[in-house]
Amino acid sequence: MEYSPTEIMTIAAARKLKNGTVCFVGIGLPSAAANLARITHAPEVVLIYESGTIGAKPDVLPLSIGDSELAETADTVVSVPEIFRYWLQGRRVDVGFLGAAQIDKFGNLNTTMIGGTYHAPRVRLPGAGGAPEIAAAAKEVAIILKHSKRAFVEKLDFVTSSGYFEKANGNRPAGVPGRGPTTVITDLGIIVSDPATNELILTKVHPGITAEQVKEATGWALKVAPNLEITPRPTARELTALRDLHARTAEAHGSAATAE
Amino acid sequence: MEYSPTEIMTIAAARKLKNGTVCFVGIGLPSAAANLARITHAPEVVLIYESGTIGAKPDVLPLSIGDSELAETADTVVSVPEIFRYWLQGRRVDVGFLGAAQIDKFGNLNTTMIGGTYHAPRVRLPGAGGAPEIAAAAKEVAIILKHSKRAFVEKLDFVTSSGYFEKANGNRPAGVPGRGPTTVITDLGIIVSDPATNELILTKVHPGITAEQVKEATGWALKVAPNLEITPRPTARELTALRDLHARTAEAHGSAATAE
Amino acid sequence: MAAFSSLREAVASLVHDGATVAFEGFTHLIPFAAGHEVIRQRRRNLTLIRMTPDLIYDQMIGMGCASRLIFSWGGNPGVGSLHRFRDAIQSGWPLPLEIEEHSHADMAARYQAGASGLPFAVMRGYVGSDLPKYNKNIRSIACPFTGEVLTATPALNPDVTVIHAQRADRKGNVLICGIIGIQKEAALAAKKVIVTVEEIVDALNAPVNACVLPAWVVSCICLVPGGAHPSYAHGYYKRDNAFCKAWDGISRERDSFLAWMNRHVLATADFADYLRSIEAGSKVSSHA
Amino acid sequence: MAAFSSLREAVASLVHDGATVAFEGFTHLIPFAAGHEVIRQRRRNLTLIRMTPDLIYDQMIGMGCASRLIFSWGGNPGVGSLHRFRDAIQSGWPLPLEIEEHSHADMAARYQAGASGLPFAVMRGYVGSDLPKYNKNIRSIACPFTGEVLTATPALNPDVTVIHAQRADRKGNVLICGIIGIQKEAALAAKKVIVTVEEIVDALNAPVNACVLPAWVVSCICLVPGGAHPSYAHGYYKRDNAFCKAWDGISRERDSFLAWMNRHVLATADFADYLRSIEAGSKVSSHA
Repeated sequence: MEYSPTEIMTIAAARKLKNGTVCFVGIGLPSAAANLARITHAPEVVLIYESGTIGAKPDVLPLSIGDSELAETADTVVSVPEIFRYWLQGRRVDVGFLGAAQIDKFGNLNTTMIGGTYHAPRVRLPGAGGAPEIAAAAKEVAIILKHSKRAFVEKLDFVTSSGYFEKANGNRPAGVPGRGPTTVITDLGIIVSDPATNELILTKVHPGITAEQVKEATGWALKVAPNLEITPRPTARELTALRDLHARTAEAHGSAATAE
Repeated sequence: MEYSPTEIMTIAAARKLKNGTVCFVGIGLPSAAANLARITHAPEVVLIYESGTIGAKPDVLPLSIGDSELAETADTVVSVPEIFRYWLQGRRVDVGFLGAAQIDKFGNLNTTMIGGTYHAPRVRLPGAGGAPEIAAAAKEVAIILKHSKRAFVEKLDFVTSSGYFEKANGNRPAGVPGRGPTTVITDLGIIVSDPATNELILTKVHPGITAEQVKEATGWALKVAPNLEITPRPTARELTALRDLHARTAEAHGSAATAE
Repeated sequence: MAAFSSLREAVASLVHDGATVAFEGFTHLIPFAAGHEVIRQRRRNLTLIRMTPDLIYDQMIGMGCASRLIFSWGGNPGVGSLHRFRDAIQSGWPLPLEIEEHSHADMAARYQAGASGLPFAVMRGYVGSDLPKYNKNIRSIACPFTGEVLTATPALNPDVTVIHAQRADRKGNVLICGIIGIQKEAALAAKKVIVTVEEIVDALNAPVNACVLPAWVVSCICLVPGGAHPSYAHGYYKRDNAFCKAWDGISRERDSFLAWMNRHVLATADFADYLRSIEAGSKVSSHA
Repeated sequence: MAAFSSLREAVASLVHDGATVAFEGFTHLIPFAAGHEVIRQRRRNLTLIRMTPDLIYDQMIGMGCASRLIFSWGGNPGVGSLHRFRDAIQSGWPLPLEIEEHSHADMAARYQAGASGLPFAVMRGYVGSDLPKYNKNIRSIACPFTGEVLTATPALNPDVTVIHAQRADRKGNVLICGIIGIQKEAALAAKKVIVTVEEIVDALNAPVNACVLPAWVVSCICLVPGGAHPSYAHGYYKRDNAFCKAWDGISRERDSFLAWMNRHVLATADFADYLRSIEAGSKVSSHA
């Protein structure tokens, strides 16, 4: 079956989640990938949304982090302070699934502002949300982001949530129990942090994509793993499940805006 | 109607609670008094027990602070950390109703140990429970305690929860928002803290009791207010309500132990 | 003890110019009706607090009610930018907007501290983030036992917290259910509390451990069916996703925004009138 | 992920000599069955944590399981003293018992810190009390904003927390309702969690905001109907007040205590056998 770049990105991200993994899910692409994992190979993946829903099993993708489908299908719904304190800060999350506007080669993320100054930005973005603490407390972080030079930058305009802090020593600072951003899944390939240098390195390209194309779409001098692999093609089962999910979602929300 | 010393003590304590007062209730005599207030003159008194029951309206007195009658009749039941943090420490309690094993003339209370040393006490008591923070955070504290020289002492064996800290300056320390122990209700009379000196002073005797008798039963040189009053006699309504409450309680708990 | 009043009276008596006001509801039960009433009464110079200043604050900011915003995520969930929020920060329109920016975990902890009578909250936060560089309210504190350094931020104690809930009983006890967000903490942290509700019932029938605000911690209860629109009320009506998407176009330009606000908020008498004006009445009719 | 096992296996595999173990349940859902099993397996040198060490710890202390106790109130609720607790502290029988003593508010805050991944808790506590003189784990901390001095105490993180709950579903999700006490925090603060339940059901049918422990935070679930006796299980059976009063006499003397424990705990095979031995079966039969 044919597939779009967004589809293989979502499917590659879904594969990152194993059955039983506890995943703290951001809205948008992370939510699509996490739910795709749940309805395909990982039926017992535990999805936590920052709205307080634990074990959500939505039949359609939520438009917001707090849709009623999440509450109605969750194992339990707790308060927002509880979700951040007992569940995230309490180190119960295996994988934090995040998006961002900008990323650098150490996995630092910007969702705050672009251009100008902090107090007079050219483009004001939504801000931190749960990201700084998800990035620090989840056992590891996976980032889902479309490849472009605007997004993959040499230097962030603002560090909203931290990756490896530009320290190439394999250690994260005290107070940061998790392993940090281990994997970035894009519409072109998969970039993984090198344990020796903490720098993000291209380890997989999607079928038909070359390393050169990925380097071209990256704002820093992207390193390529010597044993570069090719992402397995999306299976018919994966694609059908993803398209059905988007179709159900579009029908429920009265538009095709999330289907892309 | 005739009445016992414990009955007038409980009734005098109940009268301390006004309709709508939010009362944090200790078990035993405080609970009997608070519920008597609720079923007589103060139907809208709000009873909070440290087990997390807010607005409990038990038909029989609880044997413990966490009886099912409390949960079943409460407006809501919250967790123990929430009751102490959001409700008590959050300064939502008008009156803390406490008992104790020992009290001194500044309203300091001992529920920890008597005799010997802390590590090898002659009599080990249950300990602090909620008392230190109730004594500090409630807007005022009322103490219900039978009069005896063993209980009303010159010097406590241990200060479990504090009254006026032996400081006779009318001010309580920083971090102690409440007014402290304003009233001690006993089986002989009512002792009230003097705003000028913080010392507990006998202001009322129960009918038939003399100031001399109260002083005799007090382990310090109890001061007597110049305008000593006499507690109004328990009314037939109060006594009937209290006795019915104890009768219902005895029947429910299978003994008369709490009726006294 | 809770008083029952119209929303107009509640806002008039409790929300004053210059006040610090939290409108909470984490992607659910957002108190839109109360936000509109504040706009109608032309409140000015408010410090607005909200974890997720979505459409409700886009409207209040664009109408010039706020001079300061304390927040952690400002967007139109699932849709994109908040154009009025951006215009205020990027261009100072209609007024300059001072911002104090935190993370969600921090804002939640700050409300908890406020509800708990504590002056500050402790959390593991912001490691490696630039946010503390621009926010003097993000400080550090050392553990007295381990020496570990953590983040401290000051308690939030709004003058008024405004929330929307499913229902109240006739005594004024309030039940919130579904995604309960930060509402209990925001209410208990505030000096005054306004609650708009879908309905007032004889008996709450709340499960024993449900999220209930007793009547005696609530200042005013206002019956406003549909009062969360275009947000949703679990058990009553769904989110109006079409409206949230349409807002992106309505709010993109100042003129179209002002025209919409004039027609649907300033020119309507109350929230029922607003719902009629946007023909959303059928979307928020109760299931009951 | 929760494993289903017998209580005997759960205690044998998770509660080791020398471990720090919390048995929680605040005057409700007290895990007596698990306490008895620890006594039957003759565990030694435990550090026991519990806000209210009532009859369950009186039994464990009197049987020599504990060398240390962290607590805030040790009594027989509504009845009086705990004679075995007192004998251990006053006379070191059967073993010296080291105590670390806090207040309820503090213990609750310490469990919360433990559940929250924080090294310490902050509270307004102990002003004027002698307790900090005898407890090096009660320290002070200054607010970085106001300078106000508050109390700090270290997080509680037991090796094992043991609780009793109304029910679990077949996946291992646990519902606790009624007086929920400190159970969620104690469970989330611990490295391992044992839950005994009244029944295992196909569907929990928990209200949306109920107190639920997901299966994946629970180590072992053990079906033990009546497992809270003589405490109660909201919706299942009432407290056995007559037993709590009788305990005062049983436990007053060492000999009568040992005789009772030998006959009803050591000589019984499990909790069902214990319930038969004290003829309490009818008191804890489920309402269902």
